[in-house]
Amino acid sequence: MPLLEVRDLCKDFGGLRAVSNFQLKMEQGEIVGLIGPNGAGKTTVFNLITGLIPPTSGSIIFQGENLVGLPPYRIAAKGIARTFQNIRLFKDMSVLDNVRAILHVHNGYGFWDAALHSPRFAKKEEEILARARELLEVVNLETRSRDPARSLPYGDQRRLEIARALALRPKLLLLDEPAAGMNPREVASLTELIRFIKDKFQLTVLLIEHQMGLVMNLCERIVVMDFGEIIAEGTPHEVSNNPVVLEAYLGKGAVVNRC
Amino acid sequence: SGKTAQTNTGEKTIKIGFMGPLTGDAKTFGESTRNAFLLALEQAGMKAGEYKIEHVITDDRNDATEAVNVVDKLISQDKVQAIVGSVTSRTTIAVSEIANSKKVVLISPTATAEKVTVDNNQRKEFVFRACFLDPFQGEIAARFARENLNAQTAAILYDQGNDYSKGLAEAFRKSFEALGGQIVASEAYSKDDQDFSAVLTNIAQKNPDILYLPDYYGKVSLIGKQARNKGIKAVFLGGDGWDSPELDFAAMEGGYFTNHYSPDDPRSEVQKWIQDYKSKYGAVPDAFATLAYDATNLLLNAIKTANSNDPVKIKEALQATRDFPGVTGKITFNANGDPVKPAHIIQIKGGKQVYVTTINP
Amino acid sequence: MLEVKDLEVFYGSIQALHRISFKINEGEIVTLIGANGAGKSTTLRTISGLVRPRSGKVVFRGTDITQVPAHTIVRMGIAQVPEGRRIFSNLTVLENLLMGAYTRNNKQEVEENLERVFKSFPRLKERIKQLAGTLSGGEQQMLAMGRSLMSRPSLLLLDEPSMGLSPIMVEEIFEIIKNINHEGTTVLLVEQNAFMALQIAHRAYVLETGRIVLEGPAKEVRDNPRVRTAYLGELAFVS
Amino acid sequence: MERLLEQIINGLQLGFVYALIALGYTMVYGIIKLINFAHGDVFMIGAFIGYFAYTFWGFSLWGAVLIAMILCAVLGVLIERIAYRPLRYAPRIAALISALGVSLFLEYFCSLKFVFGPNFRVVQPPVKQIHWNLGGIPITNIQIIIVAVVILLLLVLQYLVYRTKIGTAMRAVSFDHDAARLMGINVDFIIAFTFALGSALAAAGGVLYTLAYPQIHPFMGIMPGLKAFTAAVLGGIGIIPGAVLGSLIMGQVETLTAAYLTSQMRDAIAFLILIIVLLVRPSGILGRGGPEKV
Amino acid sequence: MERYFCTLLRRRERVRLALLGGLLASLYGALKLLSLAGLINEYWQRVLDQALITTIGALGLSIIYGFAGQFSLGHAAFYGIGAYTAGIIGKVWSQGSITFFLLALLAGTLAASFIAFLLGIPILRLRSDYLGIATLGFGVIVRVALENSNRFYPPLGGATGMTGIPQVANFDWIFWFTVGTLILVCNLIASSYGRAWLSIREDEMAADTLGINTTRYKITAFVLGCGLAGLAGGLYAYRYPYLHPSSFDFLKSFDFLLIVVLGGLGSISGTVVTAICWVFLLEGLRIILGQAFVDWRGVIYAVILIVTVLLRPQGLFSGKEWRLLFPSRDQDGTWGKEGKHASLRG
Ligand SMILES: Nc1ncnc2c1ncn2[C@@H]1O[C@H](COP(=O)(O)OP(=O)(O)OP(=O)(O)O)[C@@H](O)[C@H]1O
Ligand SMILES: Nc1ncnc2c1ncn2[C@@H]1O[C@H](COP(=O)(O)OP(=O)(O)OP(=O)(O)O)[C@@H](O)[C@H]1O
Ligand SMILES: [Mg+2]
Ligand SMILES: [Mg+2]
Repeated sequence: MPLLEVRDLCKDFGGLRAVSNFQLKMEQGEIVGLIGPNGAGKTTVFNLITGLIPPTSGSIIFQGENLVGLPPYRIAAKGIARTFQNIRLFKDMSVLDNVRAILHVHNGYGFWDAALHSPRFAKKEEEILARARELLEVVNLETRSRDPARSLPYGDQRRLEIARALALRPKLLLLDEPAAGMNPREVASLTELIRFIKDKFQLTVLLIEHQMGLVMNLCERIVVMDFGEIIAEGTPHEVSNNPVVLEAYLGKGAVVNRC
Repeated sequence: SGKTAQTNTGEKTIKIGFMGPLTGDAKTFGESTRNAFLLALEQAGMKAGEYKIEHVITDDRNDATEAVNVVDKLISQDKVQAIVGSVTSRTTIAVSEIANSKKVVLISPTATAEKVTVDNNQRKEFVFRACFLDPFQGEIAARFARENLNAQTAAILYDQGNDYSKGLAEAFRKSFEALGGQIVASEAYSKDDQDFSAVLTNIAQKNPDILYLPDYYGKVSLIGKQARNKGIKAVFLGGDGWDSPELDFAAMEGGYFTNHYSPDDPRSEVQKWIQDYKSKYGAVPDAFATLAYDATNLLLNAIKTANSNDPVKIKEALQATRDFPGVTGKITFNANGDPVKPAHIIQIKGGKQVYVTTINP
Repeated sequence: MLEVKDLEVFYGSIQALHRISFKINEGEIVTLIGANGAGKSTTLRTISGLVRPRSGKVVFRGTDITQVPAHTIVRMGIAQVPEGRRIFSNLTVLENLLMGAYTRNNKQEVEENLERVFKSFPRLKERIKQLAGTLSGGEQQMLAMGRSLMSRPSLLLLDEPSMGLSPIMVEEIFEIIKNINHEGTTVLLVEQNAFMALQIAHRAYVLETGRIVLEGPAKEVRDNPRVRTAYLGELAFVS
Repeated sequence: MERLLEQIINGLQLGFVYALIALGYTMVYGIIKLINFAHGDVFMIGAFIGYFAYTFWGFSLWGAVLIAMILCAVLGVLIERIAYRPLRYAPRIAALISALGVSLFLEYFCSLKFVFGPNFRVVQPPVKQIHWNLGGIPITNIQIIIVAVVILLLLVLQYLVYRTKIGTAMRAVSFDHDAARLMGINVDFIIAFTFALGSALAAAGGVLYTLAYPQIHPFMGIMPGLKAFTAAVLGGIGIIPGAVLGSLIMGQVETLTAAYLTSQMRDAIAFLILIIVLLVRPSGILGRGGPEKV
Repeated sequence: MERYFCTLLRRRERVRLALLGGLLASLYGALKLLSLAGLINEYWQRVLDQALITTIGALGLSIIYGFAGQFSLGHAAFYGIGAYTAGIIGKVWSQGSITFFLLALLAGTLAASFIAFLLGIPILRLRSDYLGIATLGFGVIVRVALENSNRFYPPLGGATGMTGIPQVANFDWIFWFTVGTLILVCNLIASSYGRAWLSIREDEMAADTLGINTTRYKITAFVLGCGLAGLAGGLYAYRYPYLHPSSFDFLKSFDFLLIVVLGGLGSISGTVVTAICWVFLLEGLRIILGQAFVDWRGVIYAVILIVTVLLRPQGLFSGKEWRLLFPSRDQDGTWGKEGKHASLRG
């Protein structure tokens, strides 16, 4: 059974069909790239999967269960976490608490435990704290754990978003342009990071990105969208030599050749 | 009043507190009351019998919580022996309980609710007032409407958040019906409403003989005007809240209201009071001022009679007051500490207040 | 044309720029590269007057503009495409563009300019009545570029114009930057995509934690070994 | 039936009076995103200035309106300068508290004896009320004046905000100050202008209000201000026609409740309906809520 | 390493609790002594009690608005619901017994919470100013209901107000209830509840997408905050001899709001300090201005309000806390204290 299966997904905004007959199957442990021109509907696909907006039609099946109609937090609890194209951290909270806020989802203690700080609470909180530190270490932010998230530089904010998503213990991680605003060297280290967390946490990753270096290096399979539809699908090599993709997305330029 | 060096040289003093709304949206009432209080003290030469008067003026913003704080301050910090105040029932009920239990004399000029002096069948022995009670005025108005105006039907329009207005309305309704009249409409509004056309349209439909408007002058002026615009021909009738130079005399023309005194009254107390107030403050006194003047004088008189600054003695003297010649009539306190005095009916006629008749309780 | 002297900028107690100085000549494309948080955006914001420096000077065509309010600086001919686009989501695409021409009063010229922008960005013309907030990321970047061109600046400050754009758009944007430059606009370009930036720029400055550590003609900077490993990263050995 | 019609007219009158205040309120909110609690008090000051102008200074009604508008515009700019501008970069709620402070200040200050004094004053408006009877429905010239002014203001504002350059700049400023600066927009000027305009509108509302309800006092602005703001929210705050629509609905709800249900519960039911409407349309009737773009 | 870390935390935590307990006990002792020595007269005692009662109510709004970010302009309504519920029980049944007093407080708290729950489910879907107006509307509804309450049950008094509640709440009760509330609130804030509330305030959509049941947490915050308002109301009813609908109308809600904002959103310490200062300021002005300037009290108050907010727009404490109030575990960066990240970068 595939981990995620999206069938015939459509989304209309007024008269605009932003996503049209989108199909996707992801097996456990895959990294799939989702690329396409600006406005192709990639982010919309993420929004549909995470339940932020309801689809016009189609189904999203995760581990054999249809997610359509579930509220976002229920979908998240089933194991789908994401980052945002325009960073959406909890800006005035500390770096540490950005992660801890999400961690509790798996560390239930009751209201009265929290109100009275019962021993059980203390134990769980120590676990949460240790886990949060561990995640911050993974993204290399442990030294900044007490700074407010808003004071981090851009790239660090992106990595914090990843740590926060990992706090959910997801099975499927959706990354929306994680490398935006990073220079090539930073992209390289991000590539390593994604690879590392994928193995460490046994993730399946769906990745939107315009930086071909990252996509081509990481992904086993790439799906290309344009005007809401899938126009090509295949290995990095296949995709980067597909004339339709070259025409619509990559251009004839040097970018691809370099990869 | 500053503490002067003299007060320490063995002179006998009594400290009187004043409380009322001196800020906030009831400030206009508090200001009249304070004016009269100060005038009364001044006229007494800051002395009551052998006692030199010190006074403390405080503001309760017409807020029940603040009023309680203020009365605590007057009693435990300023150590007053007697208090004139507060102005509205809302604040006075809140503080009367405390003044009574702390054995400090409190006389409210204008708080009309029954609960001010007696609550739960318990007389608050240290608490008095200078004004009518709600039921009394409502009843007088109803009697006047039935007996003098021969009204068959009446409509009532009152402020549901104001116990004065509500109390009068209730009393009027009961008496009017008991006397065989018919209440055709009883409608309410809120303190800050300015538009009454909806209820007035309904009242116009019922075509009552009387429209009873138990509220302060500001509100009734607005209502009166709108009522006439709606074609309501009923005679307006109201209570002492109407008594103010700021009443819209044109709109209220022909209306009657129950009051403590009449400016036409030739009694010297009345004429002198109006004269004195006018020359000091440049305006005709309203009901608040007049009652505060009487309340203060009642208290000063009691201090003089008791010749003491002991609240217990003052209280006894107050209770024993007989036929005190106040502006609002010859005042005698009943067992509840409420004044027994006749009500006057005043008519708004030709832009003036005109004495019509006196009705005894 | 523009000269920055000993600029020091603080955010609260945090120093973002440490006495940096650089120059831009008429007609040049100058690029400013540096890691995240190096202070590139801060530099641009200071030039535009959005941030006031604690000390130092910004001189534009001989005038000291350090204390001139931001809106006047625009009138003097400096436009900025800010980081993160900052388009007016609640206005339509057309209104956004017209706001770009806020300082200009000649209707005719504005019309012409509008046509030119639509030629560079045909996608914008298709969505002229759409609320800008509902555009996709790339469309928004095009709008931000188009909007800044509407004021006909003589100096254009670009803060990461290629961020979030598809490769084909990135090329296009760089093409456009070159064209704008050819038509006489001086450009100060801040880019993460250092490779591309160094390709089109004449000169480059490298900023590290608020200090300029390297400067020179773009080609030289590109060949500097330190830059190759620090900013061109993997790219350096892939190519 | 005829009575129902008359009640509806009562409701319309009330609604249009709310609209008079709500228009300025919503315009300022739309641009600055500030619940300007002082709006109701500027309205009060406008009413007082108008009263002085036509009673003591010998102005006609429209002269009084004009002078009140001018003086209040100045006052509005002053308030903005002192109490809001320093908070431009502070959290939105700080400006709201400041507005609350300004509101209290104006109320308490104006009720001091040497300013306006605490009294309720009866006003003799310069226009005599004329009653007409259109097929059994009573209508007055004052109602007509108010309706005409509201419609005029609605059109003028709508044109100004959506069709002119300064209006577009106002909307741009409302979204992003820094980006607006980068367009060459003088943000401080635009905001001052918005306040001047909003305060002038409040003043006009204040003077015309005294035609319908000829009584003024320093605390008169609180309730109408609050109701007008509520109406603006009901219609979709920041949306100019929404303010009028919301006001008309508020007027009808209040009037019909008082007339046919219970006058005791009038406010309660009016607000209950407001809450219910908001639950159905969480951004007000004309509000464009929609899900935010991610 | 982890082990060591945890034992260290536990030790620091014990020290903190001992310090906090000691501090509170000595504060209580000092106040008690002063009052026995007659240095705090009944007036200042009353003001102090009012300040503490206000603190409890303000802590409630602090949770709702300061932490969970839900704009409520109807807080005083719940204060009123608590006061009337507790009050009527005392008036009709208790005759001054302490057991009944405590039961009444509980009833007041629960009544406010329950109504908050019923109201919260539908209206917490609204956002910012819309929510503000809806809660304000609820405040008006409650006021009207209280004004007409005597028609349903005469002892409630309606517009005449309610008297006859035994005045058994003294400083001791109020002080320890405040302390209890403070500890409860701090504990919750330093738990997953607090973090979930903050995350909703910061970015509700992101929180939702990352698995936080935002509806549930918003309702929890609202119910809890309103419950505290109810508790404060209950204490008020047993300390002030008279309840009147006007004491709980929407203008009173603004008082709570400005306390929470001036204290600094998301700061418990700020809320406590501001609530106390605010009450003492209002009364203090009485003393400072004397009778020559009584009329100016409102003006000066307004000016102080404006000046304060201009000087400290983020509030007095702006997200900072007294460390003593929170477990050492959380000192490592809650609510974004000003970091030293400049020196760490590079
Ligand atoms: N809430 C919305 N309302 C209206 N249109 C929308 C909305 N969200 C997205 N769109 C439109 O749907 C299309 C797809 O947008 P989407 O954000 O999914 O693009 P994308 O593929 O992520 O592009 P980019 O790479 O630039 O981020 C765009 O044309 C956009 O304008
Ligand atoms: N508003 C602000 N308040 C506090 N610190 C800030 C602010 N803006 C930027 N900083 C800090 O100033 C430093 C320089 O930031 P700047 O945005 O100029 O960097 P940049 O080079 O543009 O980086 P990026 O590639 O992330 O855009 C960073 O450490 C950043 O955290
Ligand atoms: Mg996208
Ligand atoms: Mg930058």
